[in-house]
Amino acid sequence: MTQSVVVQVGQCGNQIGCCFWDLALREHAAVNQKGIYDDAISNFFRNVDTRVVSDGDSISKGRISSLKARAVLIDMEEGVVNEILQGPLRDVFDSKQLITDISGSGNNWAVGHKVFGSLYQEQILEKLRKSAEHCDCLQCFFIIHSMGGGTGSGLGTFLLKVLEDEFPEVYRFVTAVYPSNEDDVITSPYNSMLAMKELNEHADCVLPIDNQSLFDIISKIDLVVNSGKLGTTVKPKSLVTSNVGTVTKRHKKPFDAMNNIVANLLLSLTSSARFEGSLNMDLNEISMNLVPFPQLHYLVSSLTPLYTLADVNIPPRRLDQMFSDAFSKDHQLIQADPRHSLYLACALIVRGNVQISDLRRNIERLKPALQFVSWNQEGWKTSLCSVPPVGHSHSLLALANNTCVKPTFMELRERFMRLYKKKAHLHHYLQVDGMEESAFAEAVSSLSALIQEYNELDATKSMPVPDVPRLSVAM
Amino acid sequence: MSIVTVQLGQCGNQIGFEVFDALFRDTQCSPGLCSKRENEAYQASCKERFFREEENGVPVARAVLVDMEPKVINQTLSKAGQSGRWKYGQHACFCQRQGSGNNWAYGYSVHGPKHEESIMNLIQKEVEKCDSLSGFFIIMSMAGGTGSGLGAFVTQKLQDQYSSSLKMNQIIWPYRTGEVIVQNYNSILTLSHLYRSSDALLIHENDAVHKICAKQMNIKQISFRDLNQVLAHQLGNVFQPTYSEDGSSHYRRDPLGDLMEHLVPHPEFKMLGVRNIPQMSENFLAYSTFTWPGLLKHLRQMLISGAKMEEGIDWQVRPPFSGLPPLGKMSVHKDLHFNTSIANLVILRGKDVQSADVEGFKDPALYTSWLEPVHAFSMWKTPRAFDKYEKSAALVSNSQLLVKPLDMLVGKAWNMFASKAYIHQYTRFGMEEEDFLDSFTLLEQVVASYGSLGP
Amino acid sequence: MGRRGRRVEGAARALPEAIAALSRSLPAGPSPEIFRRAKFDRPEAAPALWQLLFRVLSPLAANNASTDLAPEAQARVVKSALVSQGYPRSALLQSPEGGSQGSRELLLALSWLLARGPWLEQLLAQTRVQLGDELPQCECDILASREIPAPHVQTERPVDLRLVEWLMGKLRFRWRCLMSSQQEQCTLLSKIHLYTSGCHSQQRLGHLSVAETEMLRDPENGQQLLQALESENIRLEAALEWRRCELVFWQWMDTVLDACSLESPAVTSQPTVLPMISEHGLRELALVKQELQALQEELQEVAEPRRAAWEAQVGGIGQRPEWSTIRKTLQEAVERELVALQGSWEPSSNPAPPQRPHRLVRSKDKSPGPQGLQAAKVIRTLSAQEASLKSVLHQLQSQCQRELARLAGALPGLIWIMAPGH
Amino acid sequence: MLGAKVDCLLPTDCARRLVAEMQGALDACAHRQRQLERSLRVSRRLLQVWEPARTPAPEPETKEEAATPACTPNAQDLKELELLTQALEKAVRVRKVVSKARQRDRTPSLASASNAATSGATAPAHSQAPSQASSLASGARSTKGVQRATVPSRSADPECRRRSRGDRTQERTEAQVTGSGPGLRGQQMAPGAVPPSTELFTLKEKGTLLQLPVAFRKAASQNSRLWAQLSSIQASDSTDVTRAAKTEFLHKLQMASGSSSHRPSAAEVEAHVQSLRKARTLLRLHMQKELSTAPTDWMQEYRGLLILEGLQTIVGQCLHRVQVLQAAVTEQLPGLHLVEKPTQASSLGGGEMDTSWSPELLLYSSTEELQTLATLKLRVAMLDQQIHLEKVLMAELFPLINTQEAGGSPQLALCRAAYSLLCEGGEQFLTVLRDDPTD
Repeated sequence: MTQSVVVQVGQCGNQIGCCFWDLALREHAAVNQKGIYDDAISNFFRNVDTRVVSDGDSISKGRISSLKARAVLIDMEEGVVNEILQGPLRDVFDSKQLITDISGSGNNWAVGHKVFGSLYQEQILEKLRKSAEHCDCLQCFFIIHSMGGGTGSGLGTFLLKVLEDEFPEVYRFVTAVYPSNEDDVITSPYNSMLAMKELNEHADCVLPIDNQSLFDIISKIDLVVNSGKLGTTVKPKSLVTSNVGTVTKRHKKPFDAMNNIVANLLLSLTSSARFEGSLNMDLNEISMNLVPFPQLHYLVSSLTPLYTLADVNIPPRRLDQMFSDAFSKDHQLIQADPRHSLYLACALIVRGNVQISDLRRNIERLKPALQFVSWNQEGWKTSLCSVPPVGHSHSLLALANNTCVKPTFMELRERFMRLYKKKAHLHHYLQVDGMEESAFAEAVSSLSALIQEYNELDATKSMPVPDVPRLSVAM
Repeated sequence: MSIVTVQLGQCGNQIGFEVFDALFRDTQCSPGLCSKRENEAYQASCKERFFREEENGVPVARAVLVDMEPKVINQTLSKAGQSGRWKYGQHACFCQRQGSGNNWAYGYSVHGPKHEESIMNLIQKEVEKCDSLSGFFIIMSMAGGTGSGLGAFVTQKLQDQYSSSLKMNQIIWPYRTGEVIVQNYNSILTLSHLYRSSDALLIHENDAVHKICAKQMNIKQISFRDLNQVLAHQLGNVFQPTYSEDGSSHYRRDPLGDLMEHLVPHPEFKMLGVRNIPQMSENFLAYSTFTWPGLLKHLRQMLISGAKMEEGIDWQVRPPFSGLPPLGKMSVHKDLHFNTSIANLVILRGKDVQSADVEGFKDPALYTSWLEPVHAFSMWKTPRAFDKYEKSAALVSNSQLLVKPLDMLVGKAWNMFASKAYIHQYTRFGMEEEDFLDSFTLLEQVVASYGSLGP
Repeated sequence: MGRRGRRVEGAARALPEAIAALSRSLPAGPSPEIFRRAKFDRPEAAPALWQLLFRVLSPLAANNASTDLAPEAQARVVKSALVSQGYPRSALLQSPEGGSQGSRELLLALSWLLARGPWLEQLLAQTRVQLGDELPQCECDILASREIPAPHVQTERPVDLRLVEWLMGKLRFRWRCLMSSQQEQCTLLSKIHLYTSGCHSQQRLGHLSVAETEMLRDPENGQQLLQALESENIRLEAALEWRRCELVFWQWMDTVLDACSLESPAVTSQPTVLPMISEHGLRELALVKQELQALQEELQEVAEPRRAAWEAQVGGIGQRPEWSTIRKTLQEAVERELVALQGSWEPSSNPAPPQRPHRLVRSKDKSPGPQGLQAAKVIRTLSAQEASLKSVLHQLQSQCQRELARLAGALPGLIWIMAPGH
Repeated sequence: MLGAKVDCLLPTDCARRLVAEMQGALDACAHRQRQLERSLRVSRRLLQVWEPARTPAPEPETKEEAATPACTPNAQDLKELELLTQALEKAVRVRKVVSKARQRDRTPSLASASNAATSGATAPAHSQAPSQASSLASGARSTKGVQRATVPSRSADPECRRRSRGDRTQERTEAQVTGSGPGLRGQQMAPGAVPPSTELFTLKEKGTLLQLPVAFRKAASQNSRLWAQLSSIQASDSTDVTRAAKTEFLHKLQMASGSSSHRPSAAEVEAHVQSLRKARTLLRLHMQKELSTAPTDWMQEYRGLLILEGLQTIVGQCLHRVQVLQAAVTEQLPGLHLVEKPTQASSLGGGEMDTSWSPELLLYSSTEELQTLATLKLRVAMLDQQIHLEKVLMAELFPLINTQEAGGSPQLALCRAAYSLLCEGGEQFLTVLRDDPTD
């Protein structure tokens, strides 16, 4: 069995990470009733005998003694991490997994990337190595950070390069939270653009998340809940927003709910690698199937049914609706409409009591409405995991490599260009040691090249592509 | 003679379990109307072939389980253990922690060489437990990475190491509309490599089996387990004992060898499809009666019309020049759908099997022009009923049945290859574009060769 | 007559005994009286002799497959067998088939067979009761039947080369099937030998053979085996006796020959006889000739330039005083080498595969076991043989490949893609 | 549909020859396979549980088999019990018949007497019994044994019960003791040495306790003595006088037949051809060996030259021999003597050298060694066959390819098939692609 290590960077990364650990613990608690440390739990947690002082020893079998998250927490401010350490999740982390500073990155990518990068490189590396040593077979790093801030985008992307050099065999999955239009950080277009170049070059897979989309989804859930229709009730044991483990206990704070969605995304993504199913999907299969060209590794995700994300008990609608929803605009975790763009590839990760025939039926049903690139007309990757999310009968995570990410990138470029033309705030960056202006131009051209690749694919959308002539056998 | 089964990857291991379970269950079935002695001989013959005895009396499958991740193997072992009827060998498994990630190249070029020694040792241990080894039955899918890539590697090694033993690969053809996105690449790589190293490719299409589950078995929500059970039933129907040709009292010693000698002697024609009849849900079985002429008529029409199951057979299709009056104008076009055979093997089991008449399969019009029925047709039988069916017939056919799916598969892979999509995933592990081209070339030839059989 | 007369007189008693011994050593041999009558060409002796010759000459009869063949057919078989072995007399070959005539000619033919070599022993050996376990004497003889068999199905339809490919594939599968059966047989033999070790009354054998074990398991079969063994012993005893006193028979045969040589003096042509040599043999001969000619040309191609180069060079070397002795030694060495080479295809000088019957005995490693041929030694010989055959095959294959490649090169617009590994 | 149909048909003569050759090879293999199967069946049976091949009591199953298949599985148990009782009763009867028969006839062969009696009682089932028994696994056997041992407890007769285990060996031993006919060979045959156990056993368990019967031992040793004598007497070949007499006889016969010269027989030609074939192979190998080693000094260079020239001479001799043979065979030059003495290789009528007729021991030390030995033998034979076929195919196919229109479809088809057959032994195939894909 393989293991994954979560690296959460910056405020946003740590908040999402915190939600994630809370949910992961609860999911395993629900599935693993006997309290035996098994392969599924070992994916994200190691079992440590606390009576033994020496920390290095993990227990590979037997009863669960004390679970420690396979995580590295990095922030250049102390606030969030301290809150976590004082909260209910404090036992799953220990100080050896943390890297904090007090100064903060000041929403400056260059500070995060260049200053803290070189300052903490050794320390980061040491913690990563330590976490890797605790694994039998480390398969994947999940890196969670935001794009708009300084620490997350700067140090988070710095980390990618370090990982690539140090662990070339281990996959790097980045969950990147993109700033919404109304983002209050003025420099966020700069930070995002500079980070994008790093993601382009050093990530295996990026799951872009858009704050705005998360917000819309939460609003929609609220609407359903508050409308009182459908006889909804708050579920006592649901996974989602009643997150006792998170930093604050205020239900109404939208960020909590939003973070929970992202945490759920990670749980679903790894479900098939952790639990049994009739059609397994390992994490390394994701990039294999969904990344046809090295640069095009941005996967648009959608989670359905949405009520799995809420504390509400809506009577299950038809199973088929779940599949339809996954392709609708409202369910995407970025502002995008995959149905009207071009699919390069699509993965359906199904959990719960769903059989292959349900999957086939829905693919057949949905296919005509979707456009796939000419050379991948049947670009479906499917998995069936028999363990559903806690409290629900089934769920679906759709990952799409779709040209619909392009508008997000174009908008990012536009916002960047608006600032960059005026050279606004540029000096904050150029002050930083090792930061040169060329970095900006390079970042733009990197993103433009990416956009161009999507454009070229989009261009094939409307015109019929003739089959390439095959090898011709003479006899 | 014994057959050592090698189960590879998730698909191979899940199917392997169902196959052994089906074989064993069948031997425990009420023997129908054959004598007790007869039944004992049947059981003994099946056991020698697929199971070995251990001290405690529980039969042990002659199988080696290989996967690159532990989940499925653990599940399979425990299912077999729970059955209490038979089990897998204690040290017959090989698994690693990390799968091949749907990457053929990873399975073939990384996992293969890395674990060659351990896997071949396991196989050798199993081989040493056979007094007489007929060959290997290698179960794998061709869509994924472990089954397909490692499967091709292991088959190659078996060919090197046991060149005179037979190798039959049971291959699962993925759903046409995708299970794995790179399945077409993985498939062409698998098929072309196996065409070099294996003796016969017994192919089951998931789409076809799925339809059987839906239409014939009336299963509403179809699971992989359902598919695998149908498949296991078909395989059982082929490999359970039948009488040898010369004397009627002996069971065939080497079904694998006999089957191959009949069906796949030509190097360009190695793809076999299986059809069987009847196949239905148990609920209906009780209300159904069958006659040999009826079953064989249907089976023959399934063959010539290329039908994958009994339901929805196109009765308009007629063999060309068979002397039958054409059915109006239709028949001219229908000829185009006629499925030409190279060679067929019909297996009959059950009551009154002596009276079954297979003349319909000996019509030269069914076969390609260069092979006469005397070379191209053979029949096996036994009065022992198979798995709850009073009478049942199976057809193993080397015919054009699979050329269309193959053609489509090659076409899709070629399209993808022309756009260079996903190639980087393979070149990472030491493959070159040249390797793809080799595979395409070989398979284009196979498509052309099968295509040129027709009338 | 006088000189011989005394001898015949002395042999008067010995002759019937010798003939009786011969008779007993033959399978279902006729009585001495038949021989006597045959000398006088009496018709009543003919059927028995036809029968005898058929039995000993027909491979079918050895399998008891067609002993009930019509007399005419039997006669045909006998004649063709004699012809193929080079029997010179045409009188018999022209005699009416299976009739009662020519009993003397039959006697002559029988004697001719006896005179040529250890025919009697070979007959006995062919039918010997097998007690021990053997590997087939020489698999080559069994597999490679050089005679062209008549096709089972005289195909009316034209034959496509793909059918030949199909049949070749079948043959490959049969080979593999033989392999695995052979492996199983070895496993089982070895087990039986191991499980019965120490059982055999003959110390040097140690364990029982399959036949012996089977005898214990199934006494009825054992009874038959014993009977067969005893009757073989009787025939062997008779053969020994015949060997001791056959001289008198040959002296007598002289008189038989004298009697008939007057009757059939000069038959010059052999119009009715079956063709002496099969077409197959001729074709084989032509094939060998072709190959030898090709070899000759190749040798010429390499040898001539070398000779020329050598002549050019030899000027300097030829001056040296030691040259003539060196040349002589070299020439002698080469001659020896080539004589040895030439000898290696004469069958008499090829004792490598054991032609003698042998009995498989499992012996413990390294213990000073009984005398015999070591399997390891035979394996070495066979391996060498296998390797040389393999290289011959590869050589033929690459010859074909060159030939086909030449053809391929001549065709524009086509790419030939061979199987990987070439 | 997907490909153009192109035949590659062979001319009749060629077709006939190739098919006949292939078929011949196939038949030879099948023949050998059948032989092997037969001996395998015997060996396999020996390794299974030992019990007499034919049980005195007819097995209930055989009865059931003969019965119409109408009996339902439900009633089966009942019926089986009934049949079993019947069978036991019959067994008693049979036994009585046997002993009576023995007393009455005093037949020399006990076996045949009991056999006749038993087969009279059990009719047709008998002939099948041994072969069916052979296909039963030991597992199935032993359960049956147990069953039979326990079920008939209804029967009062204890002898019946023991008998029902089917231990024929026991019966035989007993019979021998009671019968003890004077000087009967058949009785000495009885394997009194088989462990006097009524239990079923396997060779593995009790094989080492077996002993050969005295009569057999005697006959066997006599047999080997006789063969040895025959060998030695032949080696000395009685006297020179006898040999001279024979030679003279042959000579006279030859003279009397009108043709004084020796005309080669088919067997002799075959022998010649075989030796020539071998010669050609060895010569070629020798040439290649010579050509592959580069001479390091002038002495070796000279030596190589001598060898090549010597080989040339030998090939010339061989060619001459071929011509003489051809001539002799086609009788264009009657009366010509062969240059070399014909080799004495024909299967009959030659081989004065090889005179030993008694078997030699072939010693092996492990199963693996035996397997290697057998495999090698087989492989040599197969290679021989393959080389032969290769040559036949070469001789038939190349002329054909060369006469086809170059580049035409039939030629391509022919080339492809020929490539597969000639260069790959029929295992792999060749693909021919068009350079211009628009075509």
